[in-house]
Parts: sequence; structure tokens; C-alpha cells
Amino acid sequence: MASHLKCEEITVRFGGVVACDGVSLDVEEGKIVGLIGPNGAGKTTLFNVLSRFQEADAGEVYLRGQPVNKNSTSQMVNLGMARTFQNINLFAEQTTLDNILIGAHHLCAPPLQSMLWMPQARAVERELTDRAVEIAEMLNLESELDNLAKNLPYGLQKRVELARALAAKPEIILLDEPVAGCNEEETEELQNIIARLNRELGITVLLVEHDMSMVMSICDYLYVINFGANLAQGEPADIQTNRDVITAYLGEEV
Amino acid sequence: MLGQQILSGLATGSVYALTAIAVVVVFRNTRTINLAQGDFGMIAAFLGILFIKEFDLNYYVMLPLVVLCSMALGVLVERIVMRPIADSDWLTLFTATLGVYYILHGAAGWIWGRDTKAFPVTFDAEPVDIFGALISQGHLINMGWAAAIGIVLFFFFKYTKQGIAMRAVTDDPETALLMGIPVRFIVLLTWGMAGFLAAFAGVLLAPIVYVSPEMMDEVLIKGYVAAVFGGLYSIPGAIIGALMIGVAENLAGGYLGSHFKTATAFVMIVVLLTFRPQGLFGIQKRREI
Amino acid sequence: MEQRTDADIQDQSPQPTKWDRSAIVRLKARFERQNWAGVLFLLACAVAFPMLPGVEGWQAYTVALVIIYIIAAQGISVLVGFTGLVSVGHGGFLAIGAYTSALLTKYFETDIIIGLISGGLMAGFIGFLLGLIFLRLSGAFMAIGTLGFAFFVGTVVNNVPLFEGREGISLPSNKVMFWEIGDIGFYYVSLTVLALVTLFSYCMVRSSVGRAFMALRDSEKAAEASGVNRVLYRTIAFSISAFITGMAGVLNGHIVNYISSEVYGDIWYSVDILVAVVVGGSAVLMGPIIGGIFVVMLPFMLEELADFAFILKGVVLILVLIFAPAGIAEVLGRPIRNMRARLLRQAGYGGREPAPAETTSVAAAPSQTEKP
Amino acid sequence: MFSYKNLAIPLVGLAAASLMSLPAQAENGPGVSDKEVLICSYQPMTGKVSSYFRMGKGADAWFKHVNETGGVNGRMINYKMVDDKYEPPRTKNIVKRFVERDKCFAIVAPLGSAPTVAVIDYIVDNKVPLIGAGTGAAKNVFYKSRYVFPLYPPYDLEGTELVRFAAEVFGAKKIAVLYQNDASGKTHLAGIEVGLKKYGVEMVVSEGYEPKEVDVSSQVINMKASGADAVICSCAPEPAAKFYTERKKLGWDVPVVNVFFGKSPKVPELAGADAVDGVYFATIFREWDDPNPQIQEAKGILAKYYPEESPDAVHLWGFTGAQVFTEALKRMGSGDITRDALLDTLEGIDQWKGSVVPVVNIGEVGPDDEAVKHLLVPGMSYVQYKDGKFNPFAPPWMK
Repeated sequence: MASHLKCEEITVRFGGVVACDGVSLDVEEGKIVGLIGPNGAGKTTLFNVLSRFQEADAGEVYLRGQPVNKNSTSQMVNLGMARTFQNINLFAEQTTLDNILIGAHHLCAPPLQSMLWMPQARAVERELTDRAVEIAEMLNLESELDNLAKNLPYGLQKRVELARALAAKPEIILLDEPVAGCNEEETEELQNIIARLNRELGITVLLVEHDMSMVMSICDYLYVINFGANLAQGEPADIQTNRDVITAYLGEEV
Repeated sequence: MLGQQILSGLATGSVYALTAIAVVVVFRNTRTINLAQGDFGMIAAFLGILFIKEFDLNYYVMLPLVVLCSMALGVLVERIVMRPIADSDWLTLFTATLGVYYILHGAAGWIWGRDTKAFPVTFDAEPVDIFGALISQGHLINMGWAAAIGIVLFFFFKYTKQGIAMRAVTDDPETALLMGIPVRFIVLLTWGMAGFLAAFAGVLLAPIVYVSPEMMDEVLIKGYVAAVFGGLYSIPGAIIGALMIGVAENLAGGYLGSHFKTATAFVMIVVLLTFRPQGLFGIQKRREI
Repeated sequence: MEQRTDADIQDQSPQPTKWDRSAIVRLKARFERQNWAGVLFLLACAVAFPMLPGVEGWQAYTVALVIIYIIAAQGISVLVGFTGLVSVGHGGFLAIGAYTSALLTKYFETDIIIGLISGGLMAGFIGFLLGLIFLRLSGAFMAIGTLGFAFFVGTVVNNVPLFEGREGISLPSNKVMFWEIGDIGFYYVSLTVLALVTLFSYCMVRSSVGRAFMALRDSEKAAEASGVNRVLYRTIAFSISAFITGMAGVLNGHIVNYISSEVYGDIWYSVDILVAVVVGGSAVLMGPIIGGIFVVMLPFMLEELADFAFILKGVVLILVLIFAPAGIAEVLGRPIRNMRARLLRQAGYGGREPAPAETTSVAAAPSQTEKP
Repeated sequence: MFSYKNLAIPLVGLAAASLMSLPAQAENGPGVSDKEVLICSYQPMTGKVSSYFRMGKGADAWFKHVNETGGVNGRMINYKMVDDKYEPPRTKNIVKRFVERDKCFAIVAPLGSAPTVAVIDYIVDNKVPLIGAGTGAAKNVFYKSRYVFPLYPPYDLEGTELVRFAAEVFGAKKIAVLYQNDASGKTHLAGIEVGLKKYGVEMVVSEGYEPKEVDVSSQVINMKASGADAVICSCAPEPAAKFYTERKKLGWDVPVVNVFFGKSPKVPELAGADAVDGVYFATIFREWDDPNPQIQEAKGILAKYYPEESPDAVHLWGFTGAQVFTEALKRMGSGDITRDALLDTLEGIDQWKGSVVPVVNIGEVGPDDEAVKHLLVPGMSYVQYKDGKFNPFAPPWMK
């Protein structure tokens, strides 16, 4: 299988703190890949580098073999990459439907056409709205379409985030702790949804997660980082028995 | 000539500094850009005239009285106007202080009339010669006061319980609340301090620009510019910003022509913000994702 | 316009789609129709107003003044309401529009329509540049930057001989295509501009552009992650806002037939139109209309009170902020919205009340410690 | 939104008035009945130049006095002042209401250069007399119309005169000018330029200040450094006072002549008497402490109706326009009066000494003439501030 998203020797420093110290990873197309590590290991920083929210001090990011270091944050969606956030980042004052539609922003007509309600733009708009409704149905959000995002309970907000990412028609989706703060039922539901996305829509998934049971059951491949550096990588079963990983996690707990 | 312009600029800047400090203190504790800051000072100046002329008080008796009244005014404004809307967004708070500005402006015009009045106390003895540059005693006294207040504030924030609590509120109001700091009281104190600084600004400026409802408009805007110049969160930044603006303004007035004097501060701020959006001493926070 | 466009689309897609079939859409279409009926009623009133018996030129003039403020407020509302950027310098755009048109009228004897277009375009262009310069600013920093811009414009019109400073430029009476228009004609020109501007704002807000503006306002990070180009949309917002305000400036110059830096060199225009938006309500199309009436008519009603008027103005402003923090339009529209929410709930959609505090993790207001 | 009540009152009043005067074949002009004359003015009651509202107060005090003493030929004068905040769009709106709604007879003693420039076309087109507007802007004073009666000479003529004063009284060769950076100051400067050529004087420095600015200290430093041997101070009272304070501080003993709109008791009051000692002021009015009976009467009237006001030259601007208008009204008698009759009567005022100004002489203006011939106060005189009061001073060419 071809490499979908790859990074090499990513280094990020904040003042004196080194958040990432030469991390590399390679996400294969069509796989669900997990990125795990103890708190403060630099997972979110790496995520931000991959989605161009953070400038790396050194290292390269490749999307389907093409370097993307020069692209702006908002261009990444055009290249088929969508992401969610660890702390929910919804448009609080807008409805669920609008939140999902924003995800499809790069598919909309050019600004001038949209503003003046040109027929083509309106047609595109309707098409996108339909798709947004479909996505909402898939995520069991259809009865919430007209509610303001800020009024939704936490679990639903998490799903709206996912829906927004899906509306962009991504080929690869980066999920930052998708089930953090969810109860067991919600976790299971989201886990199923992610698996379906991967299976039915063929979307490559890279996720950061602390819920080990979820990670182990859903991921095809795992990367473990600690102190901003690669610690281990492999199939979930291998990682479960990897000594370094156990030490890293236990060491932190003790 | 150069020395003269710089010295006059520093004198003007020290008056801006008092306002700029107040803008910073209020902003960082309450997110409010206080447009009424200047008018607190204007009211203080009118009260100064009242105390001296009507009640025949000595300058040094008048000063603490005016400061007290001005602090009371600040506290009153917080209690009546700002507290009910304390949770609103930035723009609402900003507009509310505009409302206070209108009220104070109207009240001053209504009570004391719109005539410009002379401030009964002036320091118009011989100007002092400093390395060949002349400076009036009034300006020199202002600079002294401003420096003294700066030092008092430094110690206040560094060593007193209230000062430390105020800094804590600045850094993180929620944590401060959890740690048992009475945030509401601190906010009240903040506005009291705004009144305190305004009283000095008003009384010190009154002999120079005379007293009228509009006397502080220019100073307020310059003080605001100076505060932003220094980064809006930093008191030393505000002071340095104010002095820089005072000097730059005077130099522009002296060498480019006085039409450019007013615009100088704004050209400076626009250029600065273009290249350093967080101000001179602001901290560029890394984006939290 | 909305109906027609919808019908066009319907023709192109004979199969009703999923979204079309749902009850929520039918309800929303009904609300939309009600909105338009309301707007058309207002427009009809405005068109009929000068024809009422007893209405004279000066009354048309007064209402035209209100309309000009509303247009300017509509312009600033695009920025404040939908993108969350605060400008205290829109008086600068007012001046740019007014001076562009005044100079064209003085030297080339253009009519007011050309003045409106060129004044708007010039302001829009400067707005574009300003948007680029202040790309990284927000909140108080943005306010002071835009204030600086207004002062800069003031200094230029004051001191560059072309603009004739405080002596000002007197303009000939207003013309549309060689016809002289009186007060009532001018009223209709202003009304037309207002109608077009409002229609445009309506369309823009309900398009992907409006959505992108609001996304940037609510969460810049999430908006960028969704592919909204921050630079592009902020400059678009600035340009549109400046364009609209510039047109208001053109009208403001022509209604008096005289412009001078005495008027445009001051920041009070900027403050007034900002107040109009805050009082009326931003992010609501009716907001600037109510705010404009407030800002212009209140002083007229109080003008014989002189200083006391200042006090009253401040008191009213503060009362509005305390009791209608989202603007008067929001309060007036509340019964209608409640009724609609009930209808939606009955149809099985929406109606979710705000969740308890701890579960709303989406912070609506930017935190106090957020720095630019 | 509009008060039709307000509209109705003057209309009903007019109707009633015309009914009552039917037997006399009423041909009264707009705003005039046998009982009342409605005249209006716009004033900056609030806003940045609100201190000039003194002009309105002066005129108002005079009209109140006239009404108290029985009016003019049985008619009361209804003097209506409205606040325009010195904003031309508001001024125009207000004047439209005066003319179209209130149907005022004339506009008397309004204030403001920019507001007047904005409305003068409209006023003249509607054939409303504009009497004694407080503006020296050339556009207004040289307006070609019979309906305009400017109050005082345009600022550029004054500027030229001041150069003459500096040249002939001070014997100056190099002058420095401090001017307000607005229409009035720029017009002065233009007049000064003319005077420079005419009287062979050099202007070594001209320093401007913004209208709201008071602290002119850095300008004064520059002026001193220029080595000028005389100063023309074209300033409003507050900055003028500041100039004298700064001048004294720097120990710069240079002769100064000040323009008339900066001549105010405020100047020595703000600056301190000794700082202003010896300064010459141009003036167009008598002094308030002049024993002249008209002045003393005006002083009493002002003190009666506006007790909180301290008498200032600007009050006299209002008095002048109001008194000239009252005089014209008196001369027109108790019969019907029209605007045209008012113009004729005003133009017939010749060598009249009944007002606060020494003498009023109104010329005739033909259809193509400039209104400058209508000046209510054409002459300018000088005073010197010495020993705590303004003393009349006659330059050589006036003796």
C-alpha cells in the first residue's frame, strides 16, 4: 500500500522546551493508524504540524509523496485532509447544519458568485446541504440540525465536529482524541462510526487517543511517542507487549 | 533645539503616561477600554477649582480630597454601569464607557458651563534650565508626580496583598477566583485606581490646558494609543509608550510642522501594529489548539 | 428575489431531495416568506412616505439623513456583527467616499450615481488595503489601529491642498443623469441605495461567504481547519464594509452639498455609526436600521436640551446595553423568534434549550487572557 | 417619528394671525403676525466649539429684553435657537425646518463658518435674510446676494491690516505668525501674505495648531528660535492665552498683535494679566467696561438673563446682529412687513449709533454685488492691554 501521510524528523521547540524531537511516522492509505503516548509526549504538537497549524523548526511533511511545508492551513482541506480538535472547536453561535456546511467550505462556489446568489452558486449550495443532511443522518444528528451548537450536549458536539470534518470530503482525517470525555456508550458509537468511515468510504484515519481499549480494537497500526521522540511502532498486539511502551506508561503513572 | 523638543516631549508624555497606566490597569483586569478615563480627570479638575475657589482650600488639602472623590466616581461607575454587563463582550463594555463619557461630559457642561476656566494654581515661576533646554516648573512638577506615582504603583503591585491579588486576576481570573481572591473586590479596586490616576492626570494637566469639558479628549486618545503601543498589558510598556509618543509628537511638530503633530501618534501606532500586532511589550502567545 | 431564485433551482432539479422533503424546510420557507413580507411592507411605507399629505422637503431630508446613517451602520455591521472585528475608524471610509465623489463632481461634473459607484469602489479599495495591514489584529488593538486610520484620513483631508481643508468644497445641486433632484428625489436615491445594500447584505449573510465570516468570528482555528482562508475573507469583509460605508459617505456629502474636513476630520462619525450598530444590534439586518434611527433621531429630539441631552444620551445608551445587550432589534424580534421556535419544536426539530454550564464546553466568549 | 404637533402650532398660529388681520389686507411676510415675529438661528450649544454659543446667548438676552419692554411696535420677537453641534449636515436640516416648517422671517445671529457655508445657498435661494452670521469665511462674506448681511470683515482683510500694524507700529521687518489650522486661520494667512508684499515685511516662520489644541508650547519655541521681531497671533482665546504664558516663560519680549476673535477677557484671565501686558488686539467692538450707555445697557441685560455668563466679546457679536435687526423692525413700523421691506430698511440704516458697536453703516448691494457691502461692522480698531484693562489705541493712519 502507498504512503498517504508521512513526516520525517519533525522538530518543534517552544522557547527552551522541545515538544517534538525528530519524530517520523508514515500513515498508509486506507488504514486506521493510532498515535499514542503519555501526556505531554508531543502528540498534539505533531498533529498540529501535520495539519499545518504549527510551523516545524525542522523536518518535512509529505501528503501522498508531495511536500506540504509551504501550504497554508486552510489549503490542507483542498488536499483532502480534515481534522478535529481535542478541545471542541465548534462555531458556537451557529446551527449544527451550518457547522457541517462550513466543513464543505472549499467545495462552495467562489465568493463573488456566492454573495450575489448566482444560480450556479445556489445549486452548489443545495447540493452541499443535502450532503450535510446525509452526513448528519449517518451520525444520528438529523434531529439536531437546527439547534445551536453551543446548546448541544458534549457527546453530540464531538459528533458534530466529526461531521464537519466529513463534510469536506476528506481522503484522510486526523482525529485528536475523538472519544475523550465520552461515556462508554458514546465511545462505542463513535468507534463504530470511525470504523465505518474507514471501511465504507475508504477514508484514511490518523487518531490520537488515550482510551487504550478503543485504540487497540480499532487501529491497524500504532505509533508510540514519548518525550517528543519515536518510542515504538507496530501492530496493536506487538505494542501491547512492548517493554519500552509499558515502562513509559507505567513510569509516568508511578 | 533638539534637547528642548525632547524635554517638552517627555513632559507631555508623562501626562499621557498617567492615562495610559489607567487604561492598562482597567483593561487587563476587566477587558474594558475605558473611554471615560479622561473625563474622570476632567471632573477632578473641575472639583479642584470648586474646592479651591468656593471652599478656599489649600492646594495640598484639595489634592487628596479630589483624589478621593475621583476614586469614588470610579467605584460608582463600576458598581452602577459596568457590573451588570461585566460578562458581555469587549465591544459592549467599550460602548458602555462611551455612555459614561457622554454623561460626565454633559454633566460637566451642565453644572459648570462650557466656558474654559483657568485653574487657580499654576506653577509659572521661571523656567528651569536643564542642559540648555528650558522647561517650565509646571511641566517639571508633572514629571515628578508621574514618576512618583509610577514608583508607588510598582511597590503596590510588587508587595501589597491587593496588588498581588490584582496581578493574579490579570493573569487568570478563574484561577484567582478559585484561589479565594475576591475578584469582584479587585475589579472595584481597579476602577478606584483608575479614578486615582485620573485625578492626578486632571489636576496636573489643568494649569497647562485650562479646564473645560473637552480638556481631556486629546489626552485620553493619546493615552489609549500609548497603552496599546506598550502592549496593553504592561504598565512599564504603557509608560515607555507614552514617553515615546510625547517625544515623537514634539519632534514631528518641531521639524515637520505642527499639522503633523496630532497624526504622529497614529502613524506610529499603525506602523507598529502592522509589524508587531501585540504592541511593543505584548507577548505573542503561541496558538492554543 | 429569493423566491425566484429558489424556483429556478427547483426547475433544474426535478427530483425533490432529502432536505426538501423535511418539515423543517417547509417551516423555514414559511418564515422566510414572512420576513420578506415584513421587509416589503417596510419598503412600501418608505416609498409612500414622501407622498403622504403634509410631508415637505425638510422631512424627507431628515429621513434621508437617517437612511444615510443606516447605510453606514449596515456597512460597519458586516464587520462587527459577522466577522467580529471592531472598527472605530469607519468615519475614514465615509470621508473617502465623500471626497472621491465631491472631487469628481467638482472637476468633472459627474452625477450622483457615478459618485456613488466610484466613491464606494475607492473606499472598498482602501478597505482592502487596510484589511491586509491589520490582518493580525483583533479587539482593542484593531480598534486603535482603525482609529489611527480615521485620524490619518482626517490629517490628509485637512492638510493636502486638493481637499481644501476646513474651508471645504461646495457642490452644485444634486443630479441624476442631468436631472436635478430635490429633497424628495434625493430621498429616493438614498432609499434605493439602502434597499440594495440591505438586499446584498441579506444575500451575503446567507451564502457561503457569510458562513465563512461567522466561522472566523466564532473560531478562527476551526474555520481554517475547514478551509476558510483567513486572509482572503478578512480582506473581503473589510472591502465590503468599506464599500458600503463609502457609499454612505457619498450621500452624506451630497445631501449637504458641502464637505469640509471640519466634519470628516473628526472621529465622532466613526463612534456614532459604531454606537448605532451596538445599540440596534449587529448580526441582525434590522439592527442597523433601528440603531441608525436611534443615533440620528435621539439628538434631534433632544436638541433643545443642549448639555442635558448629552446626559440623557449616555443614560439611554447604558440602559440599552444593560437591558438589551444584543441590541434593540434582538429584543423586538424575540416574540417572533419564540413563536417560530415553538413551531419548529412542534415539528420535531430544534428547540434544544441551552445546556447546563458545565456541558457547554464550546466557549462562546473569547477568554480574557486571549491575546492577539 | 415626526411631531405633527410641532408642525401644526406655527401653521395654526399663522392661520389665526392671517384671519385676525384680514381687514387690514394682510401682506405680512412669512413668520410675521401682528403679534409676533419668528426669527431663528443655529448655534453650537454642544460639541467642540460650544464656547461660541455665547453669541446666541447675547442675541437671546437682547431679544428677551426687547420682549420684556413691550416688543417692537406691538410685536413680540420669538427668537428660536437650535443646537447644530457645528455639524453642517445637521445645520442644513435645522435650517430647512426653520424655512419650510416654521416659516421663519429671517435668520439672525447664527454662528459658524462651516455650517454657514453649507446652508448659505439654500438660505439665499429661499430668499431668507441672513443677518449677522458669526463667520469671517470669505465664501460667506463675499457671497453675491442681497440677502446676506455679514457681521464682521473677512479674515483676510484683517490679516492684511495686521501686517500693516506690525510694520508701522512695531516697525517690524521679520514677523512670526501663530495661526489656527482651519478655515479662519488659513484665510488670515492668505491676507497676511498679501500684506507682506504690500508693506515689505518678511514672514520668517508660520506655526499652526489644531483647533482643539491648547498646548502650543513647542510652536512658541520654534517661533522664538526664528528670530522674528514681531508676532501676529491669529488664535482663539485659549491658545492665545497659552501663547502669552509660554512667551513670558521663555522671556521672549516681542511685540504682539492679536486678531479680534482672540480678543477676550478670557485671555488675561487664563494667562495672567502680566503675561498679556502690552499686547495689542484688533477689535471690532467696544470694551465691556466702556462707559458708553449702550454697552452698559447690554451688560445689564446679559447679567439679567444669563447671570452665569462672564461678558465676552462673542456676546457682543450676538448683540450686534440682534440690535440691528430690532432697529430695522422698529423702522418698518406697525404695518405689514415683508422680507423685501426688511432688506430695504436694513440698507437704509446709515450712521446709526444706537447699538453696541460705535456706528452702523449698511451699504446697498445690487444683484451682482458682493455682500461685503452689507457688513454690519465694517471698521476695525485696536486696543492695548495694559495695567489690567483694554485701552483704546489708535495706530498712526487712524489718527
